[in-house]
Amino acid sequence: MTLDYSSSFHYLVALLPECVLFVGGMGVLLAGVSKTDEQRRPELGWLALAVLAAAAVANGWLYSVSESGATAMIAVDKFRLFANWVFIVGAALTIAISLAYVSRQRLQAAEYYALIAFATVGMMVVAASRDLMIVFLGMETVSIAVYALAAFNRRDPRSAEAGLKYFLLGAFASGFLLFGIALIYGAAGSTNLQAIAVAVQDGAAAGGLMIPGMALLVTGFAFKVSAVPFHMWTPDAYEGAPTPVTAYMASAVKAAAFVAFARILFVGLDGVYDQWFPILWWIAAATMVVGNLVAVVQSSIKRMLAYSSIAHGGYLLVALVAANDAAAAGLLFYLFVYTVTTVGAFAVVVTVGRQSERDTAIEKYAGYGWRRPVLGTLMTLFLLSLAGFPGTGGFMAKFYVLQGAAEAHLWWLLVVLVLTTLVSYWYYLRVAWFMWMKEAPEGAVHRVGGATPFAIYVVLLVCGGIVLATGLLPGAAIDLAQGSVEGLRHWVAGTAPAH
Amino acid sequence: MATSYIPLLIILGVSVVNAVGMAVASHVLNPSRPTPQKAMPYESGMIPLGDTRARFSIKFYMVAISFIVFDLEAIFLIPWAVRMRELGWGPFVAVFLFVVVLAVGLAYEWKKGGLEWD
Amino acid sequence: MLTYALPLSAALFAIGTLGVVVRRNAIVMFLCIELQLNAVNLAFVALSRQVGIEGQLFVFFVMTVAAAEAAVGLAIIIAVFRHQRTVQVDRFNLLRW
Amino acid sequence: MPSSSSSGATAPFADPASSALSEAAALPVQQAAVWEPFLPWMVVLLPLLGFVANGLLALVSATRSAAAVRAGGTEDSLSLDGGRPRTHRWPTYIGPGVMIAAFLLAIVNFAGMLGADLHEPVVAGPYWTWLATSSLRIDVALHLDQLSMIMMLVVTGVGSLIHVFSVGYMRDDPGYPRYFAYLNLFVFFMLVLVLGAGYPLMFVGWEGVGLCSYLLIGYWFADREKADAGKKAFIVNRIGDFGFLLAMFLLFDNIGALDFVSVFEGAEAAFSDNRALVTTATLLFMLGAAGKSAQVPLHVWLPDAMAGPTPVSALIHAATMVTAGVYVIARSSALFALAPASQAVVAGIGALTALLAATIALRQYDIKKVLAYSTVSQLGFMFLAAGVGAYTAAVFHLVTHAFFKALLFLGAGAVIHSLHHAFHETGSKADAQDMRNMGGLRAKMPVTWAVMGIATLAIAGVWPLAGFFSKDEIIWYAGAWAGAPGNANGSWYVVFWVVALATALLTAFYMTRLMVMTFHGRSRLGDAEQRHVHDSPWVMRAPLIVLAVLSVAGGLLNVPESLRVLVFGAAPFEWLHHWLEPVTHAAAEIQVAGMGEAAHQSPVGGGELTWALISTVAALAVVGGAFAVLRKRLYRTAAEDADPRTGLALALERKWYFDEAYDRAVVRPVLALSRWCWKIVDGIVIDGFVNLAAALARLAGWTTSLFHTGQVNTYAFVLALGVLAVLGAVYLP
Repeated sequence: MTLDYSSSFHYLVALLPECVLFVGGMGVLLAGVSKTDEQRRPELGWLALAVLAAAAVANGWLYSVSESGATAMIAVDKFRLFANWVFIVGAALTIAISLAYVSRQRLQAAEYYALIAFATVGMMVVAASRDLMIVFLGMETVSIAVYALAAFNRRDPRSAEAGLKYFLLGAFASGFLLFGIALIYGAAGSTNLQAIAVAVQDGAAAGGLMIPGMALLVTGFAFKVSAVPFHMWTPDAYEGAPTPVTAYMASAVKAAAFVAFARILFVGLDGVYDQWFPILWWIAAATMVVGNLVAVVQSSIKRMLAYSSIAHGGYLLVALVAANDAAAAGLLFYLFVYTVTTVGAFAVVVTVGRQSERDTAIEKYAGYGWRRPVLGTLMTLFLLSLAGFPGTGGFMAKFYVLQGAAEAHLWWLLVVLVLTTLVSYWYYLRVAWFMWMKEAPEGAVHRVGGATPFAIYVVLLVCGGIVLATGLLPGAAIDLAQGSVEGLRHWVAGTAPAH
Repeated sequence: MATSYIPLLIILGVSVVNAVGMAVASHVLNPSRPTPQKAMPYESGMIPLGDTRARFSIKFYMVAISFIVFDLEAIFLIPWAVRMRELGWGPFVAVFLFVVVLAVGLAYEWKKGGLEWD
Repeated sequence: MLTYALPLSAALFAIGTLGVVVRRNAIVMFLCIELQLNAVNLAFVALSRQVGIEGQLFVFFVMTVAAAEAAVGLAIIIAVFRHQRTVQVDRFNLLRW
Repeated sequence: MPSSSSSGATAPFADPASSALSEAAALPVQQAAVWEPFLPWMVVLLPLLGFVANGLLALVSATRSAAAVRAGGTEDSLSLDGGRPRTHRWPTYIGPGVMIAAFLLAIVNFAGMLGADLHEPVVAGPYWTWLATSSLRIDVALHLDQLSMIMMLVVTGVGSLIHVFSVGYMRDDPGYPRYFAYLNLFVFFMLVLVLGAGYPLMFVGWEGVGLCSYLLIGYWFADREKADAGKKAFIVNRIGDFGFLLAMFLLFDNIGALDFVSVFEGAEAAFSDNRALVTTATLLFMLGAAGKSAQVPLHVWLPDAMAGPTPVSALIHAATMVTAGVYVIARSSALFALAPASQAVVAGIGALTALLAATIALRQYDIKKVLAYSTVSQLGFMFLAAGVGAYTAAVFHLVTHAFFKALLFLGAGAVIHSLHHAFHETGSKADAQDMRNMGGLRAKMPVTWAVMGIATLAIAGVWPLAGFFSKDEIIWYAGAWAGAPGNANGSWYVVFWVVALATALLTAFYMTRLMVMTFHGRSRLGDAEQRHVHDSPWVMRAPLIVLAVLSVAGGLLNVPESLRVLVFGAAPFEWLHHWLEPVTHAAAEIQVAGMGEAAHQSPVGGGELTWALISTVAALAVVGGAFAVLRKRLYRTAAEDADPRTGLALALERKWYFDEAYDRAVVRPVLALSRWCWKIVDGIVIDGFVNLAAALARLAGWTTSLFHTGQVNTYAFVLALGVLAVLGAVYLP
């Protein structure tokens, strides 16, 4: 069917995955209220997974729906649908690694899973929106849910502190984002991205509101993607939050911000490319350098992965700066691979910590590979993928982004990317080195006990499979990513942006 | 149009100057010879104990939050209500769904015991 | 009108920013963030006189978001208070760089 | 063998160009019978299968030993006294088995290619499309031509021998299956490297062999120092990878493809008006090659890499992986030919490396360190050859070096193995690798002595052994290039030539020293130890003997016409040269067009035969002289040898202070920078900005409460500063 938004019903169709997930999330919430039995916790998790599966079906169905024109507030394009896959997969994997954790930590399961569902709804809205205001609402839906998730473990003071820091700074940054939206609204007369693009073409950038608005918007998003120097909250929030939530923040939440950022930059602000190019260039370079260098000296694996996620944000920013189709497709592909890899790595961290916040020091991984060979092997695979080792999805993703950067002749960024990647080998392989090359400390051998939950094994195998598949046979995923960005950047019919 | 507010501004200015002026003047003109007795909050009363900030029950917070949420509901409903007939069924359904969502929220809060004072 | 309202909005926004930077009490910091959001609201309303009615509509949404932030934010602050017996953010040092 | 007799063969030392041109004329587009490679993917896959099988066995074994430890025993209780568990028996057959099978397949393909008279590379596959974007397509395919065929034979052939040797060498190691898993994995990646049909696939192998090298160097991971050596190797290799990746993207940007066939077809057109670009790209490849092949200044990792088991050193750090750099340059010869400046750099680095490493080898006492520096030095020779456009000579030396250096390492391994046992039996703590603790082993280990003697003579360049022909060719070409009419850097090549000659003599000296200290003179072993020293079992001895035969006969691969008299005409004339012609002729054409034909004489006159005779006599003289002098010398054991060194001796023993310099100039600054970023950029400000804020506050007469800004405030402050910076950047440009 074709949507022209002549009736409100069309909005419901266009937002079907969101609606399904939202209603399902409410269902989980209410189901949790009616059942107070402690034993019910995993069931709520499975229910949430079922809801995600339903949303995935709806998302797949949307491929058969088309929209007339490309200016409506809610986009039904492949870019959005691809992004939705990333969010759904990220959320599902997060829930799967949370099942045992939530039970073990005696968290309130219904609220926990419902919040993840609501945050995922927010991400989907963000990806779908062609309107700055909807982007803002979606981002806030995500953020507010994740503030709560970060502070979710009420018995852990670190969790509360992480939540507070994240909340205060996140709200602070939202203010800048919103102010930027207001200024752009004033300059362009609309918050619709297509309308903004047209207004810019007609000279709206000269009015004095557009450029500062763009700058504030960029800083707001730079915070959301934890780009240097707006990254200060990231390590604290990632370290303190419950580990599955950290996985979710590092993967899906970041992906959502990047998807929205890409659409805004490529569509709405394409006309002021010359103005945002240098800003993002420097932010990207600084993010790669600082993220990677600081990760080298971390001793906690959660903090190390936090800085690693900052560094990966830098690589993704390179794709934004390149601003061509290859880079845009690379961005989507990268987000998918990175999401899967990161959740996989955190799944191991959760398991090593025995469903709690213990043993996050990298030294605790000494000899782990030999004690738990499957986990150790997969963790090594994830680390190699994060480092960008050929044969893994991480390499393909980086290669793709690099290709986009080479086509855009961003040689210096390319050099920085490659050099900082080499630095990253150091800290990723340090963990692998501890796992395989170091003897376990005395007594550690006896603590291995306790079976790894079934769901974690599933997650690990799925993530490992995807990492290998995207590394060795990336064809399908790359085709999908390429098809998903077709037409994204050609916002006015017939005029391809030229830079 | 703006001129009609000038008297208001003048009154505002005078009152501010007056208030600040009196406070400052009393500080400046007042001879200050503090003794320990005088420095006490209640010169001849009980010596106060503990924090001046009294603890509020968490329940006030719960009520306040509920109030904000349902208060804000109104700002979305009123513009629609004013033009309900002209807008027709589409927005009606939309508002209906909006209220349903809030109702679910209310049901959740109720079940959780958020509405009970004790 | 716009020439007064936008600078006023910017000034309020700056005051809010400054407040977040210099105040240590989490609640006061949050109030300053609210001030920022309301400064933006002012800008929206002012701009809507020129641009169109949506600006005023956006204010509703921003208010809603602010309310939601307040609910979650205050809950988090209470959670922190229970652990630390304070809401002074400079006393929180479990998580350090 | 197709020893084609083309008309250009009359020149005493036919330069590649003329014969290439004439052959192209003699054989006009004669489409050779289409040659179908026989299961080439199987060659690559077999080692991978071996890896999987051995890896699974290793995991089973590790889980069992962990269980044993949990049950209250120790790791040692699993030791293999009470019969070898199955996990330790099967790798004996799987590991070498897959290698030998791969080698046989390689031979089948080689025979096919011999018969086919192939002029264009055969691309097997594509088996699947690895990456397909609108602007770039990367297929997984195998590039089969004469060069990759040679490499495939060397990797699988020498690899097989070393696998067999390892069966004996690693027999008692608790990680036996793990060892073979790594070794098989290494061979898999090495084959991907040499057979991949494009730079991206080559990069896969490139990274993979680096990873395996890391794993195998740190194999005995209980030893902290050894694990550190692994990391050092990995990091230095990363620097090389950096060059490789950048070069790859430069090529992609200018040519739009990355598979070898398209790149070499498009290179001349793409770079004809931009020589600076191709120079940059080739220099970046050179950086990559220098990292992998341990060229100065990136050579520091290779000697440390000797921490791994000795067969690993033989396979990875002598015969195969470290020659990957040479292979890359030979493979990219069409690009390097377009960039004479890069070629000069390659030659210069090669010559410098050869000399420096040879001098360092003069004063090392660890037998493996001597061999390591010798390897670095010989790799320098190969780079020198590539730098003077003598790709055949480079590959020739690569092959012969694989034979005799693998032999030397395995021989050293046999010695170490034996001494290790002896010291273990007697409880001595002496270092089994220190040559000061050896001496007089000839009587105890006659076979080892004999084969290592052969290898020593071969590497020293004594007629008629393999090293004589390959090294002589390199030296000869370096000299010939100095006299090429269009060579702007001619005088440099005279220097390179002299350096090469000098290094050849140094090589003869330090190798003789190694032989003497190890096998001759007074035995510095105790009586108790002496009883335990003996030759290796047959499973280790057989590979040594095969390699010894190859070290003797390997030179016959490429005997130039002028020297055929030296082998009584028993070898096909310049067989390797003709064999590789289809690969190298593109580069040769460009070179001849650029600077004319190389002179056919040395810079100081004299024909090739003359110089060949001079050099072999000189080498023999050095070997003989050193032998006579050193044999009488009384060495002291490592424990007794405590004299402080001074001057040049100290500098040599400290390896010209490269490690120290890197530590000061690179390692410490990077770590310091990381900490700085951490503390200052991130931790921030906790002091700096806070004080600044406080000072500003006081300045404004504000309240003193600002003195204690908490972290959140600081973060917010930085955020606000960032916003200001961005706004400033927008407004102030």
